Amino acid sequence: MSRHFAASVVEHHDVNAGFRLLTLSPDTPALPPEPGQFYMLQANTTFDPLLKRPFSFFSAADNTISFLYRIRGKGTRALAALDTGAKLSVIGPLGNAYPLPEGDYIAVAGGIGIASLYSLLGAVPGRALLFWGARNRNELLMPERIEPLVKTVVMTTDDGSVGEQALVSVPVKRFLADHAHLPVYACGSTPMMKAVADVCAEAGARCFVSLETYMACGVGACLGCVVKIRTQEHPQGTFRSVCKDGPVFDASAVIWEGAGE
Amino acid sequence: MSRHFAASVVEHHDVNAGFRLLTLSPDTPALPPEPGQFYMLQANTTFDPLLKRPFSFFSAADNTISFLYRIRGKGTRALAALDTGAKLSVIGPLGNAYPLPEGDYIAVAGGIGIASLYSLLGAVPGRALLFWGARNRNELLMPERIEPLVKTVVMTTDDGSVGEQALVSVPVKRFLADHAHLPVYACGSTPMMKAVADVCAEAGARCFVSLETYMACGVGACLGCVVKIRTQEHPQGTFRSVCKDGPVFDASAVIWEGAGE
Amino acid sequence: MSKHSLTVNIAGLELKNPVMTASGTFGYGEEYADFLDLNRLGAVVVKGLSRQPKEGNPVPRIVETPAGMLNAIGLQNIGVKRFIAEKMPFLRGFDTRVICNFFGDSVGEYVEVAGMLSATDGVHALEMNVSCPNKQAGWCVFGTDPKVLGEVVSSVRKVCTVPLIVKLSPNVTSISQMARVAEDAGADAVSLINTITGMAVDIKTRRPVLANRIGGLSGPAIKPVAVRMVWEVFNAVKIPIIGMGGIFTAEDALEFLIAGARGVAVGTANFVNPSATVDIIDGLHRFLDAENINDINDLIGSLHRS
Amino acid sequence: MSKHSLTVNIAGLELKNPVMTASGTFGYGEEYADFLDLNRLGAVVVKGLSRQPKEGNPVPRIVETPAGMLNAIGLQNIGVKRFIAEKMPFLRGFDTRVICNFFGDSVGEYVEVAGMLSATDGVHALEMNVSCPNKQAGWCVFGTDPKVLGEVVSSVRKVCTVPLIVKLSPNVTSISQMARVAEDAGADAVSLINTITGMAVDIKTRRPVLANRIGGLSGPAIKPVAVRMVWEVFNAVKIPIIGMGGIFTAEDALEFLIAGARGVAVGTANFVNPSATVDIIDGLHRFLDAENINDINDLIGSLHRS
Ligand SMILES: Cc1cc2nc3c(=O)[nH]c(=O)nc-3n(C[C@H](O)[C@H](O)[C@H](O)COP(=O)(O)OP(=O)(O)OC[C@H]3O[C@@H](n4cnc5c(N)ncnc54)[C@H](O)[C@@H]3O)c2cc1C
Ligand SMILES: Cc1cc2nc3c(=O)[nH]c(=O)nc-3n(C[C@H](O)[C@H](O)[C@H](O)COP(=O)(O)OP(=O)(O)OC[C@H]3O[C@@H](n4cnc5c(N)ncnc54)[C@H](O)[C@@H]3O)c2cc1C
Ligand SMILES: Cc1cc2nc3c(=O)[nH]c(=O)nc-3n(C[C@H](O)[C@H](O)[C@H](O)COP(=O)(O)O)c2cc1C
Ligand SMILES: Cc1cc2nc3c(=O)[nH]c(=O)nc-3n(C[C@H](O)[C@H](O)[C@H](O)COP(=O)(O)O)c2cc1C
Ligand code: FES
Ligand code: FES
Repeated sequence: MSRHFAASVVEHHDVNAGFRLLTLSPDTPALPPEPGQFYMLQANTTFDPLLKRPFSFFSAADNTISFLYRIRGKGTRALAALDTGAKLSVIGPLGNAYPLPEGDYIAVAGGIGIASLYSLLGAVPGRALLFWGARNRNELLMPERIEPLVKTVVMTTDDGSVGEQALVSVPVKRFLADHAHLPVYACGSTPMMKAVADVCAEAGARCFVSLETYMACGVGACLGCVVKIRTQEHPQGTFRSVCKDGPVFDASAVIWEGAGE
Repeated sequence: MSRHFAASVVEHHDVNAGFRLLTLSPDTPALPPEPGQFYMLQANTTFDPLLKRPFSFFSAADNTISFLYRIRGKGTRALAALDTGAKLSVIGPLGNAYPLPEGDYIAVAGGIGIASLYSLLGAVPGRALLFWGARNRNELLMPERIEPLVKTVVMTTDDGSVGEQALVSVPVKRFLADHAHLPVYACGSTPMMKAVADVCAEAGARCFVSLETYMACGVGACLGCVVKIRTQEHPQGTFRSVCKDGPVFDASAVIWEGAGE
Repeated sequence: MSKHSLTVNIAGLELKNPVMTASGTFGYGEEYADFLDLNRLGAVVVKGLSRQPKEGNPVPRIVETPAGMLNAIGLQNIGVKRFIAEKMPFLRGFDTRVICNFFGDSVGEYVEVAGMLSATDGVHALEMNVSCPNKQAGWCVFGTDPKVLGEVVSSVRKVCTVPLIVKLSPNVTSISQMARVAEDAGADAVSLINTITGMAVDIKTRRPVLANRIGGLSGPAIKPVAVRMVWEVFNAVKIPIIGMGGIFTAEDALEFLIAGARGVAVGTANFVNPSATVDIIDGLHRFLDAENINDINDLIGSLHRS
Repeated sequence: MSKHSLTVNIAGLELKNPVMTASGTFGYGEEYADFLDLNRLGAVVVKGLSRQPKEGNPVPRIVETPAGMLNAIGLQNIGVKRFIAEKMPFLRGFDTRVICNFFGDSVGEYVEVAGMLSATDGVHALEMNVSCPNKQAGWCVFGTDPKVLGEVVSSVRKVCTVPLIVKLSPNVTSISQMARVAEDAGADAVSLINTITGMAVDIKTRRPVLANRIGGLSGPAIKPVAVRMVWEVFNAVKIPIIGMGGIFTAEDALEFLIAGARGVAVGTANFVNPSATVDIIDGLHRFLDAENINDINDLIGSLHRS
């Protein structure tokens, strides 16, 4: 079973405006992914766009893998144009996985970050206290599939269209005051994850973040996707590949350089 | 009315294996083409393939233009993938036109060269003595639409699957022995057109050829598509743009450099 | 759309906007007059001119490459005399700047052509193409040897009565050194980049695809190299820069402007989109609007250094 | 598929086929061992090594460009000692050639690293990367100054006990001059091209996209430049050439071989298609079959000169 395979589109539809759900069927047997892992996808066979793009798997079944994605630039536009039956080239599953929580846990999703956390919610169902932030109602994707998997959910939006008008780290911080013993799993934009990591550090809660950086190879070969991580050998931090050593890191080890951007 | 416009695919289907008929509807009013003129088409909006590709129009109606084309490389592959409703970017009509014959005339088509001659056959119907050569039966496209437009038709194929197994210039040469007063219009591969030009020169028949070269701009700006043409001022030949001064040239003026390839 | 200004000043020449055509990709202007309003352009830069008409190279002359194209036109042109007689009357009819690209195969020819063109009514600036073979010095090219470049520029400078733009070749170890040589020799501006020398092989015939064997690479493929060179030159000289190389959109043009180009030229893009230049001008207006910038000059060379 | 031979000999080193990996795009080999059978490769060329481990540049380090990408990894590597201890045992397990790419920031470091690597069991050849800043001579780069290049190559040649490949920078006026300098200084082969320096600008933030500002352009975009340089060098030196730059398919590899490369290296393509190298090897077999060529050496440098 190779981690590089051709796959066919079996389903592909809009979720909310600008977001689509893509379901692939590998043409040859493929490895099952673990929650938090990702795939490199490419829709086109020409040289523009050139590189594959990384996407967390959203869900996986016997012979299908699904991806929930936001249309962003030319790679995702090419993806969005795929019809049922179209072929695409895939590498994966790649990267490490979320260490599975043993009991209740806090999940913090920012926008499309829900795509990565969804597989964790499904793997450990009914135990997540989900904090779910987005820019607006449109970006709170597929609540009907997510809510059955979690214990409680707290939503925030930047525009106040749903839930509290705040960054998602604000209710997380309040909640941690009494629940710092629960592990936290966060996926979203870099500034959002940094904010969550900060409130966890303050509260003394264990926090895992699934990072997002620009990738070329996805397998640890190009060293393009690195992030600075503190290790015992390198207390000042050393570069680790997000694609291979991550994307999931213990937030306390991450050095958030340029994370404000 | 601009010669640069967006158009929508209204019909697109296979003719024979590897050949398709594409019908476009310009999104804004477009100029009507004359027989022999061509358009630059591009299916993709990315940079690979980069340049538009030239195609003779096959037929034109009130608000549609059709193209008959052979799938060859990446530009035509991208074209071939267009579904009904898809948009593409078009420049045209471009180039000169066939000087319309006043009475009977000889038309010589090689393979996909029929695409360009079809509009002439339709403009002066019932007067053409068509000599139609192709590699095999599969490349003799749409006889049911072509035969009603001509007076007689003689077919040749390289493999003998239809008509005489010969280059199309062979029956043309035989026919010219008695009909050198008729004007000849040829479109096909460069070696085929050179062969036809040669038999016309021998027989003393007037011959027009529609040339094919690699093009970038289609409007005479890049000087990439030139061919050597004899003029009064330049009896040894001077470069003329196929896209602007052609594609139709008096065969007796063409200097067939490297045409053997 | 009217609050802000796109006007730029290149070596004393005022342009209504920084967008011009790249030499050799826009013919003598008339080829595209049907497709866009030439009055909207900052400047029209015409195909390179020489003293005598030039036939150019045998075909094939062009071939597409990934996100680019190679050309070996061989500087085909109608010669400076016919240009002045047959093409200038048309170009003088437009409210835009006319910049004449030219070349020679000796210093003498450069000087002669520059003299003729700069004395022509309606020619607002000259652009010297130094990426052509130097007959006097055999295989070397004017634009790759600093000494030769300095000589030919200062000789032309003496006879040129309009702003003199020197168009630099990217096929050099140090583009900033070449720009400084041009500046020191009296260039009023530099333009860059000309095409990068490349080759394509037909694996079936085992021949170069182009009859001339090698050709010049242009298009989006070369944009990162061009932006880098503009930025290097911006840090090396005081004279204005006209940037080009793979500009297809307003965003591309903005990369060059921010990196230090005061003007931008659109080349290969014209072939794909005949209204690329005016689309870019419209896009610049939209960008200034969106970013609340009143004067495009505030953007030029504004690349942060940290 | 078995009638014909793909074996090539590069400076005394026999390779089962001309296809290798380009340094920095294949990690230390193990990263792709899951995706393809390393035994099938002509050679594995590993990420550039230095005396001390190197952290490399801050992020962002990569950005896609039209048909290409810019990288400014900054030569991050685990250092030659850890490489020998941790990675060589794995690589020795394969029936392929191991070529170690290395660099230094002084002549002394080049010499030291070359000595350590060439004394290591299982290292079949060294590839010197001279496209890195030269600490001794300030901003200059080893690979762009002929004098400095000659010095560093001849110093390394003295200590290197395996074939020495010098990897040339394309950012020079004359690549054939640099190749001749390398040959005269004792290089057993040259490889080209390394990346072309480029830049991308984020027009919103008005910052370079890469933290390092400039980066190296690779991928299909640069292929025409690479093929041209291989052909130029083939006409300038006698030592074998390893060609690279945008090779994605067997057809691409054939362009380089016909232009004069005796080996070809696959770089950026690995990222897009992890089995690019073996797909290319299969494609070479098919081409030789189809064209009835028995020995790939008959193809090398067979470009017609007319
Ligand atoms: C491990 C991982 C998992 C991901 N999972 C998902 C997912 O499940 N669903 C989803 O919608 N997206 C996901 N992403 C993000 C996704 O990869 C990008 O949105 C996509 O690559 C954008 O490609 P594009 O060609 O459409 O945009 P581009 O045209 O390449 O870029 C558009 C803009 O996005 C920025 N950008 C592009 N890629 C990245 C990146 N990797 N990191 C930071 N900025 C970037 C560019 O700088 C540019 O500003 C994930 C990313 C990573 C690294
Ligand atoms: C005026 C004119 C009218 C044409 N009309 C038609 C038409 O009606 N129907 C039709 O099917 N084709 C027509 N063609 C040919 C058509 O333009 C090419 O087949 C097309 O450009 C191939 O593009 P591609 O990207 O598929 O192939 P590419 O990948 O670009 O090339 C595939 C192969 O074809 C060769 N090739 C590509 N374009 C040309 C060219 N213009 N001249 C010579 N060789 C070329 C390439 O060198 C290569 O070997 C016409 C060409 C011209 C100049
Ligand atoms: C077909 C063609 C012809 C060209 N002719 C000339 C010329 O005559 N003089 C000149 O200085 N540059 C010439 N150039 C170079 C362009 O002006 C420009 O510098 C280069 O193409 C890079 O810009 P682009 O990528 O936007 O095309 C030519 C380019 C092309 C593609
Ligand atoms: C991410 C990346 C890292 C690279 N690292 C090195 C390196 O360490 N040493 C080196 O000599 N070349 C390095 N290169 C250059 C490649 O080996 C190769 O010369 C170049 O990328 C052109 O080939 P390509 O277009 O096939 O990628 C690197 C290239 C890339 C894309
Ligand atoms: S994307 Fe290449 S190392 Fe992570
Ligand atoms: S295609 Fe540009 S001049 Fe004919």
